[in-house]
Amino acid sequence: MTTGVLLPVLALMTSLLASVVIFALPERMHGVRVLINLGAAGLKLVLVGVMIWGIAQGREYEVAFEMLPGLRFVLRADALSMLFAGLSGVLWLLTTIYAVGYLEDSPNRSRFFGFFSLCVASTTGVALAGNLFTFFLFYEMLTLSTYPLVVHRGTEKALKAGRNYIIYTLTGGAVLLLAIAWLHGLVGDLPFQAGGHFADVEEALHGPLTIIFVLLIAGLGVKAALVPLHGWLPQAMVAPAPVSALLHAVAVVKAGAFGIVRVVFEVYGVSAAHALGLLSGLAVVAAFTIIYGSVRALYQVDLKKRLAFSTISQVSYIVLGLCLLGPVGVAGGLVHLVHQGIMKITLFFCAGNYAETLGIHRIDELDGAGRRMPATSVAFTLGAFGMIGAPPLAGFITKWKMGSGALTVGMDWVVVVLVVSSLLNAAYFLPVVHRLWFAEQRTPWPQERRWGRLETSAWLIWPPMVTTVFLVLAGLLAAMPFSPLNWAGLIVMREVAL
Amino acid sequence: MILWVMAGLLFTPLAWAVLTLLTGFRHGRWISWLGIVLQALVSVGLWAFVTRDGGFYYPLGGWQSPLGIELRVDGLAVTFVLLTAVVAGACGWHASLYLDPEKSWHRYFWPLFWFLWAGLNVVWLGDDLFNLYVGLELISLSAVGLVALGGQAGALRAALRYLLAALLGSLFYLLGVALLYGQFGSLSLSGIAGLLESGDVESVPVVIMVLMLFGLAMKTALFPLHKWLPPAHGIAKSPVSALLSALVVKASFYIAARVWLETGHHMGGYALGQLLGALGGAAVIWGSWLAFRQEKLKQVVAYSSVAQIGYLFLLFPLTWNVSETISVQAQQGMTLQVISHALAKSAMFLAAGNLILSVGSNRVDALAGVSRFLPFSLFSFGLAGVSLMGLPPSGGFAAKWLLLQASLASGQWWWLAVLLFGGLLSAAYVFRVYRASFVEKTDVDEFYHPHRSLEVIPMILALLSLGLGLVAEPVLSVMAISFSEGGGL
Amino acid sequence: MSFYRYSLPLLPLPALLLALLADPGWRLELPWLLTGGLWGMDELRQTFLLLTALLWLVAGIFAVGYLENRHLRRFWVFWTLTLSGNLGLIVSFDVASFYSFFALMTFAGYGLVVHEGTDEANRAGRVYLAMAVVGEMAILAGFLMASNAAGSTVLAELPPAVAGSDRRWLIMLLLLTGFGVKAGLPVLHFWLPLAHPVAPTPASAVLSGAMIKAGLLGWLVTLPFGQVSLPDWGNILVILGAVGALGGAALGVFQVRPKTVLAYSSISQMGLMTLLVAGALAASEQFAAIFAVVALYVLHHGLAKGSLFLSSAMSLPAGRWQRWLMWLAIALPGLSLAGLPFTSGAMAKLAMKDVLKPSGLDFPLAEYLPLLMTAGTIATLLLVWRFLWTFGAGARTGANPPGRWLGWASATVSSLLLFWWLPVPSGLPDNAGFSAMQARAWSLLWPVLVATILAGVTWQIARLRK
Amino acid sequence: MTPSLLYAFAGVGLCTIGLYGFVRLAHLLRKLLAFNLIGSGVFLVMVGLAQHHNGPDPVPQALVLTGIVVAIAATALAVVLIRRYFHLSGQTTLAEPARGNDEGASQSGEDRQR
Repeated sequence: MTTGVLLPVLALMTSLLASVVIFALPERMHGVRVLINLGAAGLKLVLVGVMIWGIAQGREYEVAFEMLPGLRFVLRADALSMLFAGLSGVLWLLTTIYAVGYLEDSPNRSRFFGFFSLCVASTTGVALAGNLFTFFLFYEMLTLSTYPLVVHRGTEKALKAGRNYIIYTLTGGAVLLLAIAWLHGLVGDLPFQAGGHFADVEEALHGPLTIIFVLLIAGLGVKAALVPLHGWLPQAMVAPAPVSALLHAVAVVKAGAFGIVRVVFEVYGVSAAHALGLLSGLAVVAAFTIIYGSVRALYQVDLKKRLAFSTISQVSYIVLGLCLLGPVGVAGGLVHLVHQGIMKITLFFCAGNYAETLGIHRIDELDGAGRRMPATSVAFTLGAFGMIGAPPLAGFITKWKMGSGALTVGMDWVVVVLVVSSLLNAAYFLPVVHRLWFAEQRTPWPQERRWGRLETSAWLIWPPMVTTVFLVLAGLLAAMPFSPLNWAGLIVMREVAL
Repeated sequence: MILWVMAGLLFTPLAWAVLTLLTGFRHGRWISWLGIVLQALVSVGLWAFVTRDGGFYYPLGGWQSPLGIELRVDGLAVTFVLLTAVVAGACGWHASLYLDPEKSWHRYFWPLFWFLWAGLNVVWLGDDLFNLYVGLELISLSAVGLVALGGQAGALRAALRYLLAALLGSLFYLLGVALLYGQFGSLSLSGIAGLLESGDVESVPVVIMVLMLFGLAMKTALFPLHKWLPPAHGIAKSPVSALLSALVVKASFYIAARVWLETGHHMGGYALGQLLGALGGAAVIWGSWLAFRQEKLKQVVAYSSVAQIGYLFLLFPLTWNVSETISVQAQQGMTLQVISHALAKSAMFLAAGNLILSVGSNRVDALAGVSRFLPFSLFSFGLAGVSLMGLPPSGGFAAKWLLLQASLASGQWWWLAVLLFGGLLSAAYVFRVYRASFVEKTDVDEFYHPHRSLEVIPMILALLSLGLGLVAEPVLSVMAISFSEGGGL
Repeated sequence: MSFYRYSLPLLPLPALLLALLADPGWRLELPWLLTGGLWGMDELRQTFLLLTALLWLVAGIFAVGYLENRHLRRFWVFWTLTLSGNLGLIVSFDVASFYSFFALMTFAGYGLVVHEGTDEANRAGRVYLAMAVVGEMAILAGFLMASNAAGSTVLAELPPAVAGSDRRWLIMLLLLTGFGVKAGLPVLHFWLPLAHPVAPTPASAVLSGAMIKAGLLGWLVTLPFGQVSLPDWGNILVILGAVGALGGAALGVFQVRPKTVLAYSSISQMGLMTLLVAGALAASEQFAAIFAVVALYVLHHGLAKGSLFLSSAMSLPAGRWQRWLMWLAIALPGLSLAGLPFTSGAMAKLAMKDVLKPSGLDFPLAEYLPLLMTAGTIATLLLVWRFLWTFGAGARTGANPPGRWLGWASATVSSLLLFWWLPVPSGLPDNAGFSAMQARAWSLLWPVLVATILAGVTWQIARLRK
Repeated sequence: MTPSLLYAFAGVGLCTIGLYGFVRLAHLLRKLLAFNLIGSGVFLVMVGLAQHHNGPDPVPQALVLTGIVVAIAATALAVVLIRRYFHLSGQTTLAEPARGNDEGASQSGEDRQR
């Protein structure tokens, strides 16, 4: 058992074991539960870090066994999986800290944290999956482990949102299963391989391969919230803040986008997908989602709903990035996977702080919140400007890379999409920032809670601060080695034979 | 050595049945635990023996056929014997803690339980069609007895309905066997198959196969003939309904599958295969729809059995004159479906029993707040649900995957719709139960917490069913054990 | 609270030192910053930096006396961010940092515009932000195309690439409109007259004096000067400049509030500077000389406009002769704008006349330039008189806090006197010095006299009708 | 048309009559009788068909004996159940009683084990 095999399994096991232990814990043992949670999160981060370091040195981590005749369960750590695993590892640690503070005295915490770590285990599984089948396995586990989190509150609205969520995701899963089974029937088991498998596939397969691609994208599009399949996301906002932060910034939404990245890069191969004419269709859908998401966000009154629609539009940047055939554009799309995660989780943390400390859920209740909670408001402002793409923050790097990538490949309309969506982002984020800083507080806060000297509990204030620092550094130090942009470049160089 | 193993398989259950008849329920419990352990050992012994020497024919007590009973032991039979050992053992252990010893008529539980187990072993190992009929009758009568243990009028009505349906089914099957014997002069299944292969006796009209399959379908509660199952499985005590749903229903299907696989090519027809597949598909859709609409928790699980049985009948169209590899794939899919359904359904029924015991009412919407105070049983119910939905990594998923591949390879793409849509529908009724349990009703915990070990058994079964997907490879290798040339003693 | 108040003037000091002492050739490599950072200094940027630092210093001193304690900390934060944005964009040599500082200045500027919190301020802020964001996006698109054509993110390499690229007209259109929003081109100027009156006086002084010049600097560093002469672009810009200069004045004279009049005066002055840019674009071989003149003009206009804005918030002393002296001190920078001999305006006007001689430029509208310049001067002076008229009408008499005195005085002194000792960009036409002023005094004076007579006549008619 | 085939056809006739009775009759005892009719029909077919080929054949005789034993056992169980059912609910048919008392009666066999 060389360490090469051990690490991916260990990384997966930490959160799995943590969830089992937490489930067994009785409700009242808060201290132990927090300890286990943080320990598991820290351990996982260390393991992922070691793997990232190993992969940078060119080592290979893979474990595989035959699950069904002709079907292999493969866990493989490569540069692309480390991007996602690293992101989810870091943000899980922060969200756990946040969740401990957020659910201070609410019921069902054993259940919550159990499914919480199960959800992260499946996210890591999605990241480390070595072939389409293993990806599907963890993809579905992710659905199951996130349902209890969405309905955690147990209110009527939460249950309805949960029902919607299940209908969307399970149907997507069924379509995905159909596509994978069909693909498996056609060409047998497909490990993820740089450059994909269908570079020079014969004529007969073109028809079915196109249909399979559409099915795959539809199945993955549900979680990546591409337009026609995005209905569940805004409704799932009824979940508690750490859930919507981790799910909609990192776990669920990114699993869909990550799946699309895997399919386009390592199953079909960018050149093959382009040859089949699939990428242009995908690009159009992604572009439409970007604009649609931003336009819908304009009209939302509830803060978290606005952030949800913003997520819908931002995730499609990643998908759009894939369709820019040039290495620069693709790297831009990939790095946005990390940037959007950091920026969006900051915004959700702040939204959660406002809800938890001042009882604010609607945007027009935010007047004067800047004075009452300066730290959170600074984090929100920086996150908002990052989303708009204002330099020198992370969002700008993505837009810059994608823009120049699109121009080198001659897809000028992408620049127009980027500009229009940035305008729309500004249109729905800046009024909120205005209310934070420049509007006077007219009515008293709906449910104000005091925490002595700090504006809110220490557990709630530190995670957004840390993610804000990441957000600024990811933008400012984009050219450093081991920065997200640099790692995306490494991925493109290794994994994507353009 | 094989003598002891075979004797252990068939005669010890009968002996245990008589022993437990003499003692009451309380003492019967100890004897049964011993018996369960013995049966498990014997089953494992059989499996070890078969893996070493390959499948064989075994004339019971040395009497040669056709008068003597000849048993046929191959990979498929061994898999089912092991499955029975696991599920029946678990249900027996659960029943011993679950059933209330004070009730006088519960003392008949153990004898019926052991008769049932003996009948099952006869059916798995039997090769002679008439012996299979006797085995079937033994199973049916003991199952009816177990259902009647409920004691109220409702339970008795369900038992009677079940009895009549089962008897009718057996008679149709017997009629088919009689006509077969009239044509071939032999009752051993492999003998008939040999005659058909060698072609010296030309095949019979398809009506005989229809008769036999109609009888067996009646006993397996296939879609149009399923009316008796939900009341019987719904009203019986949960360990009993677990046994019924997981094993008894599969016995008649096992015979139908054996007949179809051995002689289906000659005696069956493409139309018959497609009809059975279509009925299976309809069962999946209709069963799931009704399961979604039931108010009572155990009725939901019962109708879910009707739906899941539908999947099994996809075997017939997928193995009718298709290439060897596809047929093997379909058989593997069917076996995995049987195993995973048996484990998951028994886990679900036992968990449902625990939930009803602690909630006090058998309605689904009475489950409010359960996820907060009874997370463990709800979790085992959930895991079993995951396997029923066929989500990875459960055994249900592996079965669905193999059936998907088989239907794709054989070009019958319409079964894809049944498989995928069925998965979604089963998700519908499982999540309906989840939804009810997540409703926050009160802050105070006024649920009755059953004995810890009562909750452990369904969890073990659920985990087995969930893990089945990961260990599908070795399980299927057991099934693939072929006959050794010698057919040794 | 006092820390915030008294630290305002100290903030621009390091930049001022850098502007005075740094040699134009230094470069600072920051490979880890954004997409490879590069900062540095050159001839043109030195003057811009000098003006910006000086103006922010003067406005800072004024602000010490002007601001009350309400929201002081918030004002201080946004003041500092805008200042760092304004200074940073002058020293940055690569696209990413230039654009970053530009965006920082724009968005933080919003904080200054809406500081008072009145409804009018919020409305003005909204218009300012909407137009600024559109401008930003145009700049982003322009930069994307330019840097894609150039294949690098260093600003210096953009102009040749833009000149050579086949989509040159689109890139130039985007950059012109993007920076034009900030520089107040005619159609893109709407936010200016709204933002200035509502902003606190030191903020509007800085907004009009230094921040508008950032748009001009944007043009100078990105558009393809000196690569290829573009007579058609020259014509367009001349027209825009003319409309800006004259239209701005035409609208300005009818305004009632002094600071709005000054806002329109800035628009008209930027119109004149656009003429200079037009000349540089059209005559590619003379762009170096024109750049020097632009720098000089920017320095002169910034200081003069700054002191005018600060004076608009001063209250007049009681005594008769002090009152007259105050009027004179307020009027002088205005007259310097109009090119009164022996003032910085005269030097700028003369330099501009020499360099924009129609003989040197060979594009169709070249010969109208002298006419436009004189018309511009008259328009400017009319606006100054209008400002003095409206200021006089609403002026308060009383003592000024020391901070305001010091700030206003230093602004006026630096505009009138300190200007001559400041390092002037090299490459200026030689005959713009003191001696030349006597010789060409008349050519400078007659437009001033015409404008003064006109103003006097209209003032008398208005008094009679009242 | 040897006489044995005649028995087989008689058997099939009995089966059809029994089936008709089984399905149509509501009373439980009548259904049971119909069931026995089908049973003997099947046994007749089994014996009749076998002799048709090559004279008397001992195997079906033995099988029919076992069949009869099984049929008796089944009938005995059915009668016991019908009697117990009648004793409990006073019903002699399988019809579902009115909704009312069904609720109370069958607590689905789960009694609280307090």
